[in-house]
Amino acid sequence: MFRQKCEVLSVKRLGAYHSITLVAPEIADDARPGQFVEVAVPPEREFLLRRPFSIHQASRKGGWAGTLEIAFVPVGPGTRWLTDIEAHDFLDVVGPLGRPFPYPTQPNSCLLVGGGYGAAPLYFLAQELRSRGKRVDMIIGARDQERVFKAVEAKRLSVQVTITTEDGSLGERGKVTDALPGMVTRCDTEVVYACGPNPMLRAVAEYCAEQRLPTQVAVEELMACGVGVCWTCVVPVIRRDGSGWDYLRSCIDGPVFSGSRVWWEKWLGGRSAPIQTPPQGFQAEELTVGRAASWPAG
Amino acid sequence: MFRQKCEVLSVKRLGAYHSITLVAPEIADDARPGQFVEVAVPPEREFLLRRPFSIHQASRKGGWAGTLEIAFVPVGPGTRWLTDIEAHDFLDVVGPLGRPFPYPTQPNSCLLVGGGYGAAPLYFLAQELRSRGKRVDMIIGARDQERVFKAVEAKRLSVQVTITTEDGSLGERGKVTDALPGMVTRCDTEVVYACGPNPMLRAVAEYCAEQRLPTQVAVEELMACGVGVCWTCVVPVIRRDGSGWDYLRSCIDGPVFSGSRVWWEKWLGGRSAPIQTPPQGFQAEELTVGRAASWPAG
Amino acid sequence: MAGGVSLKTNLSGIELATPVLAASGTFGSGQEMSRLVDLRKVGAVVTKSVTPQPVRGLPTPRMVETPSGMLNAIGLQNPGVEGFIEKEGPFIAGGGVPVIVSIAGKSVQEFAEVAVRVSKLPGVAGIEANISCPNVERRNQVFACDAQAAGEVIGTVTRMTHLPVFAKLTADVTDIVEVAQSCVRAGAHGLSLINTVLGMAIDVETFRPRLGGTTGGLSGPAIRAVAVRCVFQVARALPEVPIIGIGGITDADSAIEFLLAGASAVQVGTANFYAPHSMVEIAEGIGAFLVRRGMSSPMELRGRVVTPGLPAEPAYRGG
Amino acid sequence: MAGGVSLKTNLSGIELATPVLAASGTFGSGQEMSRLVDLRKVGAVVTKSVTPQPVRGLPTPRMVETPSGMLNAIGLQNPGVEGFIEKEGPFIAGGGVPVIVSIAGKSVQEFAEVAVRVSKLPGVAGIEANISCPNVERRNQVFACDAQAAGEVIGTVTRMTHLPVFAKLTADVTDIVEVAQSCVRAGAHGLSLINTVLGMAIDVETFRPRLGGTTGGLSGPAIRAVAVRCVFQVARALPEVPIIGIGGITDADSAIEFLLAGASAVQVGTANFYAPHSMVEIAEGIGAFLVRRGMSSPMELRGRVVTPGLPAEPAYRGG
Ligand SMILES: Cc1cc2nc3c(=O)[nH]c(=O)nc-3n(C[C@H](O)[C@H](O)[C@H](O)COP(=O)(O)OP(=O)(O)OC[C@H]3O[C@@H](n4cnc5c(N)ncnc54)[C@H](O)[C@@H]3O)c2cc1C
Ligand SMILES: Cc1cc2nc3c(=O)[nH]c(=O)nc-3n(C[C@H](O)[C@H](O)[C@H](O)COP(=O)(O)OP(=O)(O)OC[C@H]3O[C@@H](n4cnc5c(N)ncnc54)[C@H](O)[C@@H]3O)c2cc1C
Ligand SMILES: Cc1cc2nc3c(=O)[nH]c(=O)nc-3n(C[C@H](O)[C@H](O)[C@H](O)COP(=O)(O)O)c2cc1C
Ligand SMILES: Cc1cc2nc3c(=O)[nH]c(=O)nc-3n(C[C@H](O)[C@H](O)[C@H](O)COP(=O)(O)O)c2cc1C
Ligand code: FES
Ligand code: FES
Repeated sequence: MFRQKCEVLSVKRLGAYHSITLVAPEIADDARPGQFVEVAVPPEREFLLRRPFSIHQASRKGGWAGTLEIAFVPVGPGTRWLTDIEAHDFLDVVGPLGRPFPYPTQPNSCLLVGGGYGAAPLYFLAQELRSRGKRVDMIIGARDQERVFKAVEAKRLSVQVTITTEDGSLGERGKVTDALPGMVTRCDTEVVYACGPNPMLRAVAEYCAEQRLPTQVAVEELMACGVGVCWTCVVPVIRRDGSGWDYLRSCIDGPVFSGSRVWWEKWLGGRSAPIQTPPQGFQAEELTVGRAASWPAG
Repeated sequence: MFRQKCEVLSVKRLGAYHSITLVAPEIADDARPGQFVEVAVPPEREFLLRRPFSIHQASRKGGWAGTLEIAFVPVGPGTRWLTDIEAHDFLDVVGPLGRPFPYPTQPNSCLLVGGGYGAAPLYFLAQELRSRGKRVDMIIGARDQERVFKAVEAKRLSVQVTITTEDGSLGERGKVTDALPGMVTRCDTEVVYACGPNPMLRAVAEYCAEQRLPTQVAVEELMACGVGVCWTCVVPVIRRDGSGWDYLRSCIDGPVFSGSRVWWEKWLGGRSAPIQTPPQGFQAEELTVGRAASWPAG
Repeated sequence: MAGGVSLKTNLSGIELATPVLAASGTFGSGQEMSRLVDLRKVGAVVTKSVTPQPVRGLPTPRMVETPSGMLNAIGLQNPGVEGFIEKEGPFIAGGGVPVIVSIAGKSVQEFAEVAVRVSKLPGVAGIEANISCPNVERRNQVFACDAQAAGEVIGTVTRMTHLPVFAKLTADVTDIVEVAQSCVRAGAHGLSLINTVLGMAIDVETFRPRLGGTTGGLSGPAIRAVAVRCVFQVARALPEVPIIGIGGITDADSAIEFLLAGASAVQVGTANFYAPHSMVEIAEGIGAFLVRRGMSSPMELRGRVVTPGLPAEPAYRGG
Repeated sequence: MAGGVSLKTNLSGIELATPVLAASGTFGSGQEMSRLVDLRKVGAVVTKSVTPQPVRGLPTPRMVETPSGMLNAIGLQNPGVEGFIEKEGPFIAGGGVPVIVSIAGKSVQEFAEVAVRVSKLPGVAGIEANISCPNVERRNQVFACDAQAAGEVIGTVTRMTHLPVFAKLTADVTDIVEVAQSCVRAGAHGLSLINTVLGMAIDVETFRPRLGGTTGGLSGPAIRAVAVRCVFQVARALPEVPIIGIGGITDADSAIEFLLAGASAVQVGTANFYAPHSMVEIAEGIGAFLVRRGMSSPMELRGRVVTPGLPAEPAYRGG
């Protein structure tokens, strides 16, 4: 974990997205897919807290060595302010933070599912998986074409790709979860990685539990500190030994969790279909991704 | 009084000063020397209140018709933010506000004394006085050369000019008040107008009271509203009938007051030399500037 | 207004065009501001607090900016009730906008005096008792910091007038519900929550307080969360009593927060200083919100906050 | 440090390298943050509050940003004193930075339990009693909202330990001086002022509170003026008692404000989240200020605020 004043190398627009590439050698060097950075906002603003962003790309070698890329859609004051950032400005960045996506040990066929900006960390993950000889397939979805993040990149990195938009403006009309069963069958998927809106993660996790497919999901909770000291970012997670559950900090025990161990009903409310995850004495039979289970708590 | 979204026509640097010229037809049309405007700061800042600035220039006719100019030195968040303003940006401005400098009715020889940015409104005043056939002389002072505001303009507009700087980097070394007695004699001054730091105004007013010279001073107090409703901007002023004193609002009863009626000791503390201004039953023998006394309260 | 929406609000019998009022001490009586604001679009104006005798007020500096707020220490400067009537009487009688007169005093008797005098003034729509001021008869303890003293003032004032009386409370108490209940038992027709929060700032160069009055009242968005909490607590305890929510309201969303918490109307204070148009914009914004939500009146929002996990309060302040 | 200036501070017997401490619940015990902050430059770390048994805490959302501040409702999540000792014991014993353990409980008995257990832990420099939490034995009234209950807790804790005990108070009371006096009479070695201010925010789209706990604690620059006022009031009444000023401190100037108001040291909370380096910068800034003013120790600033016109307090909240 480092804090660096990072020079902005370049800024890009991709559909509804803005992307910022930073010169951040130390952070880039340690960064792994699924981790995030916390970007400080300027002084004299009425909002104070850093804004967390997934690491979209981190280049250790080649022309872009020591750079880091984040992508976002302006939704509020922090992200709006970021859209005014230009090359050669400096950003105060802390990272890399959080538990990254675990890689499967045995050979695996990996399906990566991304919704909205949740697709951002998946390309980084796809590269790492391929470099380990894994098969990578992808489902990338969003509300509309504008919000589909880097469809072309998805095609480049994966064997099979499905794009979904809710308004049908690109790919299949519907949600990523509609495309999930078909892809799982077509691709003989053995493990699913997902990042996107929490309700989407829940649907993916619940489907995979049903199919007895291991999942790793990158969740999102409001974060005040990003480094494990404020306890605002917690998610209810079932203990591995089934002795109960705990609120784990998504900033250090996550944001990546095993989908089968997040207690979705407790966290997001409503009823969990098809499987319930009762709080006490429930044997959370974890569907492990190789050595995934050997990762730090969570 | 108007509230206008004003386009910025141009911005300038003059020594330590920044100046902003605004397109503000209605405000410019009503503006008179000594009045000020309140400029709104942007949203999402931790500071909220408008910033008051004297009207440096207001052009009703000619090529600059309908424009308004303010000048300032960056001293804090608001003025620092203003230094980033560029042509074609828009500012939210309320004005013209406050009681302007009264003009003498009988022929008069007028000495204008400005300290720091306090010189800003005096050139506007000098033009108006000259157009009424008055003699204008000026003393313009500041800490150093950088902070002497528009020395050249002073020379252009007045018969005699003295420039003073505390470090002697321009004109005479010292304060404007050091140059005051000499100028008053040389110019047969009949009335003194002053704008600048409050302690300077006090020294000028006290000297003029001694010399039985009418003075009009533009004071400065912290202002929350600028339009007379918050009562934060008050100055202790002796009643004309001498029956006592009141806290008058410098945003509407001022900022221009008769120097002999401000109770300096009460306001700025310390002892008033040479003349004391006792609170009760003191006959405030006002030294009137022609019809000045017939101006609104204060 | 569009979609059959009406912003008309009845506040303890006072008919208002909108539920957005001007807070005491931040809008005069409306005369000065009428040059910047269309008063027909303002729910009502609560005047600067008036006392029996003229009050000169505290020495300057009287304000200092703080993060997302400001401190003020005016010291209730006002011309006294006679001077007030002389200056503002004609305007109030003119009826351009409903005017609620804020009254203050150093003793129960002083409140009574002003209440009587003000009640005779044509056109006055109501009285707001600013009981957040020191009580000389009780070691300068603020009336609103003592449920009993607060009740005494309100009881006397309501007996002295035919006008609806609103008790304006401070959040600087251990239990605001207790003070609110005492005021309502004493006959208050409504409650105005909240007044400024006592604060202080020090100039590190001069070592002097930044206010001539040493301490002062904190206002603006900085206190909004405190004010919403107070409205919520009091509305839960006294669901029948009309509440005017006050504190850091700057836009329609922040006003709606107060309505959801239990307020029937809101007052805008500090925002008037830098955004004189904000009351009008807030009212329009509430209207647009109602249209979007298919509602027809602001009253439909009152106290609608959904709180499953109650009572969580008094909550864990300490994290 | 330059110009013979030393930031060394003795806080009720605890030797600190600087008068700038980390506030409870905002810095862990220092382990996590040691990767971002040079702990040798931190005065001390006050731990997250510890209770006898593990506490799971409140449902999310646990925080929401407000203008110049934030609301939090964590619900005192912590592993319980045994879990705490297991996790943090070795680090505390390591002595890299003085650690003051914040303790909390639902009853006087619970405070006593934790105090006893913590006192046996090697390396602990002191105890801060977070009495701003609900007292199950008194209808969940917060201990610090009741002078007597506050005194009971502090009296018991001080009897149970050899360590210096700081009582952490809330500003949400009618008379903070009364609570402070009761704690000091009960044996508190110092006072920590202030904890967060109770607040609430509502989501206007969902009509739900923005916090899982409904209400929560307001922190950050928004509450600074309130905190400075509390320190000022208590320091005037109890000039001998060491006070730790807390609330919205973000830079050297805001820290110095608290020292001038009467604090001997300060704690930084919310600022650690977005500016982990701020405690170090604040300490350096205080040093630079002392050099500039020809002073040699922060203690020279303590309570130096110049207040001619006193007592103006209780001031005119209502303008
Ligand atoms: C681990 C992590 C990784 C993230 N990665 C990305 C990314 O790669 N790209 C991207 O665009 N965004 C990402 N986000 C979300 C991003 O941090 C927020 O959108 C951003 O903080 C919003 O700040 P703002 O000031 O623009 O808007 P705000 O006004 O702060 O928020 C706008 C809206 O978004 C909601 N919101 C803000 N933060 C969060 C959050 N953390 N979780 C859920 N809702 C939130 C607010 O409640 C509000 O409704 C990530 C969040 C987390 C926790
Ligand atoms: C009627 C009037 C006319 C003015 N005309 C000009 C002008 O033509 N050019 C110019 O540069 N400035 C002028 N000022 C002063 C100007 O308004 C302040 O400098 C400005 O508001 C500072 O804002 P800020 O955010 O940059 O700094 P802040 O942080 O707000 O203030 C910086 C420092 O200046 C002090 N200060 C701020 N406002 C005032 C004030 N009104 N009176 C005394 N001290 C203050 C603060 O206490 C602080 O110490 C005028 C003020 C008034 C009342
Ligand atoms: C997320 C969070 C958690 C906190 N947890 C505790 C706690 O466990 N015990 C405690 O006494 N205070 C706790 N506090 C209060 C702080 O210690 C401090 O008193 C308060 O935040 C004001 O200081 P600040 O404005 O610098 O943040 C917490 C504050 C925050 C923001
Ligand atoms: C400069 C100023 C003067 C005020 N004067 C009064 C007053 O005379 N009587 C009163 O009851 N409240 C007075 N108030 C308090 C406001 O009416 C309001 O309760 C408070 O400012 C909170 O609202 P806000 O955050 O929208 O400003 C005053 C507030 C300010 C800022
Ligand atoms: S964000 Fe602070 S603990 Fe996770
Ligand atoms: S600034 Fe508000 S009355 Fe003068």
